[in-house]
Amino acid sequence: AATPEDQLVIGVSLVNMLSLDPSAMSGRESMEMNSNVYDQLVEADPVKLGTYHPRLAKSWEIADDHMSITFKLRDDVTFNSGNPLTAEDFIWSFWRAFKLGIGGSTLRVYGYTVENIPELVTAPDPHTVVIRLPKPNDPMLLIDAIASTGVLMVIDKKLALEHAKDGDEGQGWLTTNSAGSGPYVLRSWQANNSVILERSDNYWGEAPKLRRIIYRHMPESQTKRLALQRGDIDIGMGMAVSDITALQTDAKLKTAEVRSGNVYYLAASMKDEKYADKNVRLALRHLIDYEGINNTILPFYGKLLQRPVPHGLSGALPDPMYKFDPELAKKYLAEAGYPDGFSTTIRVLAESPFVNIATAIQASLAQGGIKAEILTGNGDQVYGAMRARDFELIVGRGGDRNGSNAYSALLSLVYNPNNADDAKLFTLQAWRTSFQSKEINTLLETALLEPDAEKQKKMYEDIQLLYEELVPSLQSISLSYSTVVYQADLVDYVPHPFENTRYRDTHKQR
Amino acid sequence: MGRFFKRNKIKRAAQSLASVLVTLLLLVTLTFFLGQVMPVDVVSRLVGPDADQATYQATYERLGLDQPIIVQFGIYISRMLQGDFGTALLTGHQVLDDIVRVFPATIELGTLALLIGAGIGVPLGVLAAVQRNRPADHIIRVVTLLGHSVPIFWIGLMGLLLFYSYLGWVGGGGRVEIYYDGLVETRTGLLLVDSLLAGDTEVFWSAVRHIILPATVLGYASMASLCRLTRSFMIDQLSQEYVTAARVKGVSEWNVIWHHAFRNIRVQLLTVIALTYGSMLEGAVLIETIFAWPGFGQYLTNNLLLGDMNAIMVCVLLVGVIFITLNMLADLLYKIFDPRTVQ
Amino acid sequence: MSAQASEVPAKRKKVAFLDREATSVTEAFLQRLLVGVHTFLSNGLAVAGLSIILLLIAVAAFAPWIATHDPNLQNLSMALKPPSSVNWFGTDEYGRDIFSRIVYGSRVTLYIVTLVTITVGPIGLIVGTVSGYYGGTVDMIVMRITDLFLAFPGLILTLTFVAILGPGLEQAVLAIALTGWPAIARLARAETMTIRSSDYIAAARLQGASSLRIIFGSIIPVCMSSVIVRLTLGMASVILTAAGLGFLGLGAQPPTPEWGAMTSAGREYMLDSWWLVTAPGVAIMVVSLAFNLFGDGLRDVLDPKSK
Amino acid sequence: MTAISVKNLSIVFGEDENETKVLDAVSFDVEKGEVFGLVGESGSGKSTVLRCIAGLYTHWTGEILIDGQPVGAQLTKERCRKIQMVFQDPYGSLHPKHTVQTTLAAPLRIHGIGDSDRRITEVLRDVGLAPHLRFRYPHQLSGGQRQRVAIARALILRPFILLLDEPTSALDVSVQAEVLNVLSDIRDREGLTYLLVSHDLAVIGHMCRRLAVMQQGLIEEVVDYADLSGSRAQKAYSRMLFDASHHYDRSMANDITAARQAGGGTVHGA
Amino acid sequence: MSSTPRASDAAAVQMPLIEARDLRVAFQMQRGVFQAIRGVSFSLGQEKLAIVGESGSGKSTVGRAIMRLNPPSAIVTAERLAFKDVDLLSASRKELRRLRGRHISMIMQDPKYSLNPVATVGEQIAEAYRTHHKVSNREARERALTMLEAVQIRSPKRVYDLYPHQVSGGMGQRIMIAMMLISDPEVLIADEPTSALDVTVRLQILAILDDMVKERGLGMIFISHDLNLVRSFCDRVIIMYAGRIVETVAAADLDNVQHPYSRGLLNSLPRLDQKRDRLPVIQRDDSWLEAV
Ligand SMILES: Nc1ncnc2c1ncn2[C@@H]1O[C@H](COP(=O)(O)OP(=O)(O)OP(=O)(O)O)[C@@H](O)[C@H]1O
Ligand SMILES: Nc1ncnc2c1ncn2[C@@H]1O[C@H](COP(=O)(O)OP(=O)(O)OP(=O)(O)O)[C@@H](O)[C@H]1O
Ligand SMILES: [Mg+2]
Ligand SMILES: [Mg+2]
Repeated sequence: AATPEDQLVIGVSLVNMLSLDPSAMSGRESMEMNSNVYDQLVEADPVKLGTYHPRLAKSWEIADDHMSITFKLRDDVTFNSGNPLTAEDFIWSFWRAFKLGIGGSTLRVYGYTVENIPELVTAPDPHTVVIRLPKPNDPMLLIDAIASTGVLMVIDKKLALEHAKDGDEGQGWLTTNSAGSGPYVLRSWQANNSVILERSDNYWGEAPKLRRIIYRHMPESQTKRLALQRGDIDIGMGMAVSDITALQTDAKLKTAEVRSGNVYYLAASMKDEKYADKNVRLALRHLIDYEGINNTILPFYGKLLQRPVPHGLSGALPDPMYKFDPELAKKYLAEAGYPDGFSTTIRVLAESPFVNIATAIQASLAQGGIKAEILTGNGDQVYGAMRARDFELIVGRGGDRNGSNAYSALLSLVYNPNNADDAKLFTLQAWRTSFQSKEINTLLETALLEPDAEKQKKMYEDIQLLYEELVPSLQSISLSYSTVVYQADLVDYVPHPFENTRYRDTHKQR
Repeated sequence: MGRFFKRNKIKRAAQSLASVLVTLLLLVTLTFFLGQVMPVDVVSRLVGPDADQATYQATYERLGLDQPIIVQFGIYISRMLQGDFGTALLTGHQVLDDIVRVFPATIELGTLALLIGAGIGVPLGVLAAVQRNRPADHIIRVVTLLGHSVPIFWIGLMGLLLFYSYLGWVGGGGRVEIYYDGLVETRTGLLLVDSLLAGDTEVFWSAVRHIILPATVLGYASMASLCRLTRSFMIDQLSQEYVTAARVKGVSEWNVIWHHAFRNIRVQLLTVIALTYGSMLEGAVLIETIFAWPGFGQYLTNNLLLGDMNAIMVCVLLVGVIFITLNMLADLLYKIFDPRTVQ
Repeated sequence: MSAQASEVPAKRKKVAFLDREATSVTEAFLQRLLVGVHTFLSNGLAVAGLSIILLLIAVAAFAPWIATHDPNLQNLSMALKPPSSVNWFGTDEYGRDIFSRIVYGSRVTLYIVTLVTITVGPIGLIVGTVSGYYGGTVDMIVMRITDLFLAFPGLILTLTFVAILGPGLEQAVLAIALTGWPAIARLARAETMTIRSSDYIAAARLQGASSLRIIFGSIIPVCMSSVIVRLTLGMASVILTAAGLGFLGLGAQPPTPEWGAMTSAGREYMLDSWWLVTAPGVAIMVVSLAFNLFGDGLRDVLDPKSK
Repeated sequence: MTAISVKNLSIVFGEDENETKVLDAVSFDVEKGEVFGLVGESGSGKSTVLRCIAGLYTHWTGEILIDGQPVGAQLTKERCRKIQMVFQDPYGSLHPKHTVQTTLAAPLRIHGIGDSDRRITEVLRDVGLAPHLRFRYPHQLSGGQRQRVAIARALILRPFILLLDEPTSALDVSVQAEVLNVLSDIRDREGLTYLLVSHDLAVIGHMCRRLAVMQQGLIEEVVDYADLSGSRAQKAYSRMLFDASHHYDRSMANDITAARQAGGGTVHGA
Repeated sequence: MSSTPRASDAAAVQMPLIEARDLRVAFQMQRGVFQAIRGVSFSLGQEKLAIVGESGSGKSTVGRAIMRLNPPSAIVTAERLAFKDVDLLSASRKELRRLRGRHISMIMQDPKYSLNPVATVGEQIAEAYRTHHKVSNREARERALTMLEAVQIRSPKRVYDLYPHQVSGGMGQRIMIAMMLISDPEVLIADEPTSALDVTVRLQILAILDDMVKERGLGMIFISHDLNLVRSFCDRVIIMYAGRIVETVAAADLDNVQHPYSRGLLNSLPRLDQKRDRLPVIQRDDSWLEAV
């Protein structure tokens, strides 16, 4: 049974959907939904990375000292409630995200706090916003953050405060209601069942063609597959490799692969005596079957990547093409004093494809003489151990989620200013794996502030080569992609790498 | 004498009520403290794995997790006694609202499954007992055991593949075609009933098409145990002297089986069925996952894995109340239907 | 004992031994055992069940000789190959030989089954008999606790248990045991309550036997048979529950070739590569069928009620 | 010398609305070496009296003296060695999974008595059981043989009082004769005291000189058997019991029915 | 097998109600076949015929063979086994059901186990009637009440609605009798109907049975092992041993039986009137197993 022409049905697992409040949300699904309910100042191009389009902001200007950005807002925008959208709403939303104490990690790193926002973010007039940087930084990174993080979506201050309770800034109400200016409004959210977005009658722009967008909770990939084949859903997200493969032959369906900035990696803790030895890390590097993992386990979900900066970004280098080579690895192990290998543990999420990668690595490690026991667990157990820096090996996924620039990627993977346990630099994978190179730190700090793009690019490349040579504790295997399968009759459907997919132009052609 | 009798009745009722309350309290306490040792970290769920320490700490305090456990427990209990079951930590929804929605979905599925399971399993069990150790018995054993020993998701997916994908006889995931969702007013929460009450036959048939397969699969799984229990109960009864006595009277075999022997196992069977029903609440998780059924089993399991204690507590309490209610109901059934317990 | 029986002996040799008068407790026991075995053996289906179980044990014991491949050897280029003369049951998503994994998996299955039996059986038996024998307050308290365990969602217990001990097969199985004993305890208790008032227990008490002696010497041996029968009949669900836990990542850890984990891992590929789920699924089914048939046969031998 | 002296023995079962007084101030004495009979219709409390004396019930009130010594409610090892009991149903009083040997050896082990092999051989001979039956399970024995095993079990601790609760009512006439003979022989040899319950007056008559007639938890009277058979019993009830045991007689049946109808219904409630 | 003539039919008076010739019953056992009845012949007229013998001699098996109620493992053969002119061995299931209860009935030993615990006693009696007569529930109820009265139950209306566990043993046995006689059968098999009862109650039950036989003129097979009772209650006595009849005598001549087994049975009974030091025990003889 085909879905109605003016409704879009999306099959997706809503298990990890936590909140629909833009300031509190985390997770891909909420991000996508809110991208259709709320507006941002600027939007990132879904295809051309590093390109930003005006949205609420007609234009923007970076100050010469690179210490502030001035946005000129449109003056014709109203919220769906009818309230006009002004600079005040943006500033309040910005502040609110920090007030509620959730989200906003990136902006925190840039130096914003709930205290300094009122003085750093100002509105000279109702349609102008000036954002100053708390400390020297690359202003493009801030623009990127505005486009890609939900916390800077603009909330209808008046409406939200009408529903505020006990100083929660309307959070309770916003969990199941929306106060945005986007083309859709949140009609209902039933945990573990569905989220329904309804076309707004008060939308300031051109009315979208689809009347409703329905996210239906379908945890089981094969159920989604059958539903896609029967036309009961229009889009299937998060499907298993085998199901996507099978659907490739169906002419009624199309597939879109969307890249992200996360990498699949094998990480070792350098606090562990074994992995503190460079030779052991070298052995690890050659005990991964990169090709097999990418071709068999990760088609549709990963593409080979052996360096920290994703391909296609300015500053990226071609892969060094490490190969699975047990003999070489054994040599390194022998040099390290482990001619007969050793025993270790691999922590990994009990989910596909993580377990699958871990199992593959377990087998390849065994060929080098390393006997690894797999310990599966949920996110808290696996990444909790990593945050506590108490593990041996971990197979995981991480990095800069959006992957829109080389700096963020390097920051999250190679930078570690303080290698002490109590520094608690959770966001830095290098800290988590106890990897520290003063030289890299300095290089990265300098590169960030380098105004010359060419020079900056060269510096990013140098960092990577140096990193390579030091043999890092984290070996990336693959750049993470997500793949959606959708009905061929969908027009103007462009999945967005930042989970910012917008449906305002999407429609069906039957 | 009469007054004495009554006072005893009241005393007994009070006693059983007290013991129920104690069990529930124990249940809540146990859950709460088990929650403390459970390896799930709600805060990191909320803030995401890459959050920094400050964010983490802020959320930690916002949830009141920095208080001593005893204080947290006290606060929780006192709120609960006031009828405030709180909001789910992670989704911010009112837990009670969620339960009111997911619970009827499972009740609807479970009830139909049980009707199917018992409706087929019990007669098969009787047949197996009558035909004990003859081919029919063996065939029934194998067929029902299949339902017991084949992974339920296998049957579920194969059912979907055949009846939904190839034949198109039944609906796919969910309780109803999604675009019908929310079209009928929720009165009982049971979609089949609500749609009929609203007179919306289109929604009703859509709901029927969606429930029939998962209910059958779930029913098949419970059929095995019901069938085997019926069989062994019946075998016990058929060897009783009163069965011979009935035959002596010239009563037909059909009546001997159904009016005499079966009548004696009715209550026993109802007890078993009641308990099977109770275990379906939780046991339906896999079926609910495969059929994207927004039910209680999935809700409980998800919240468990996410570590949302507020939601878990209410679920556990609900399961406890249901289990105890079913138990008491079974006792009551004995009292009403088994003349041997009548004073 | 009147001697009018004109029995036509079916098997002369066996009858000869069985008709001989026992001259020691052991011999008497042996004779009884033989009669039981004979009853059991004359039940064709039960024998079939037993044969499968024996086969399972044999396969487990000789796994290295039976398996055609290393069960954990991956070959990603050989992934998801259908059954062939090389890979009899095909290969899984890592290119491992499913037949060999099933062969080695029989060890895990046996291990689970044994572990559950030796934990659930004794705990349930002792709790049930003690509570049934003493009655009164002891009984009330114990039954409240069993109720609590029965009313408690098993998954929570399992999660907690795994939290304390870490993930792994043993922990999962112990968690199953933890949720499994109340049922056995109830069974044992019900039976104890009927036995408790029997004359032979009264006689034992009159001889000055202590409660402990009565419970262990007189009551448990009687309850044992129905508990054993119940345990064997429940094997199938134990195997499946273990599989379900594996599904949540709480059971056997990879690459252990546990059948349940194999079915749930293979689930993803089920629609295209039917052999992934079918082969271990059939194995589970055959073994649980075997345990059921065996249990039914045992019931005929051990359980006087069904005779 | 009295072996057993029971004074005002009362016992109540059940609680609240189910409460029933099963024994109501029962008193009687049994002389040493005597076979004392206890008769009465079903449910009159005969078995209950025996169980109280044996120590199987602990919540009775009144007084029980064994061998002149008052005994408490609790079952002590000492008491076990003085009094033993044989139960009515030979099919239910032997442990189904214990051989004769195991059954007989257990009490010896409990009381730390050695030399069990000889003791068992002896006691088996005393009750007339062939030695080859020693390793059999109860289900391999006939009813009469089982009852002998039960008697042997009661005798193995060498008590001097034996409580017999309808020891032959589940047995065939021909087997009954054998068992009664065994009991007589043992008593002659060992000088035991028997308290014999039966509702078969012929059996009581065969074994006892004196007997107590019970009805609904009360002792109607204690009479000599000779008086009872000579129609010299005090109570009409005792006489009726005796007459009814005699043979079938239409007019007697009518009398009983008439007496019953005068005396109240036969419908038992709960 | 068209119609079964009633006992009152003058032409059929000479015809025995039950005739058994060379009846044999064997049980299929685990290890071979066990011959329980090995060639029993007798006939029953309108009389009280007793079958006595020790436990396991096959008394009940004979009774059940007539009702054709042996378990499936039993192999029943006979030269002739007939109710009047109906051959019981070749009768169809349907025919047997018509006979059971309507023409041949059986009272079982223990009312406690022979009444359905979850149906009222009245219902069970009425059912027996309704099984064979197309009548309204009301009429069946009336019938049952009359029958309860006939077995001397004083307030039938009240008893009708009682459940088996609410009635005493004696009353239960009367209810059994009412249930088995409500269809006015011609043959009644009573399998130790009084052995679970007290002596006084036993007398009453026997009196009721006696009246029924006298009033309705039915033939009764009375299975028992109590020789004293049989002597005063029955007309003729069959003594069985090991699946065979060793002797058939008139009840009055019971004291003059010849066979050593019969004598043994008689002697081993304790007597109310005479005191003996030892009770004689039956000394079995292998030759008894052979045909007499
Ligand atoms: N444990 C008990 N709980 C409640 N009532 C009991 C218990 N034991 C015996 N009674 C009741 O006490 C009464 C006397 O029982 P008892 O067994 O002593 O009778 P009896 O004279 O031995 O009868 P019978 O001849 O049938 O053996 C009966 O009404 C019985 O129901
Ligand atoms: N269903 C059966 N299967 C096997 N053997 C049986 C079966 N029924 C009876 N028998 C055997 O047949 C023989 C006669 O049994 P039956 O019940 O007729 O004896 P009975 O004379 O009625 O004895 P009792 O006085 O103990 O009731 C016994 O040896 C018995 O073991
Ligand atoms: Mg008694
Ligand atoms: Mg009999």
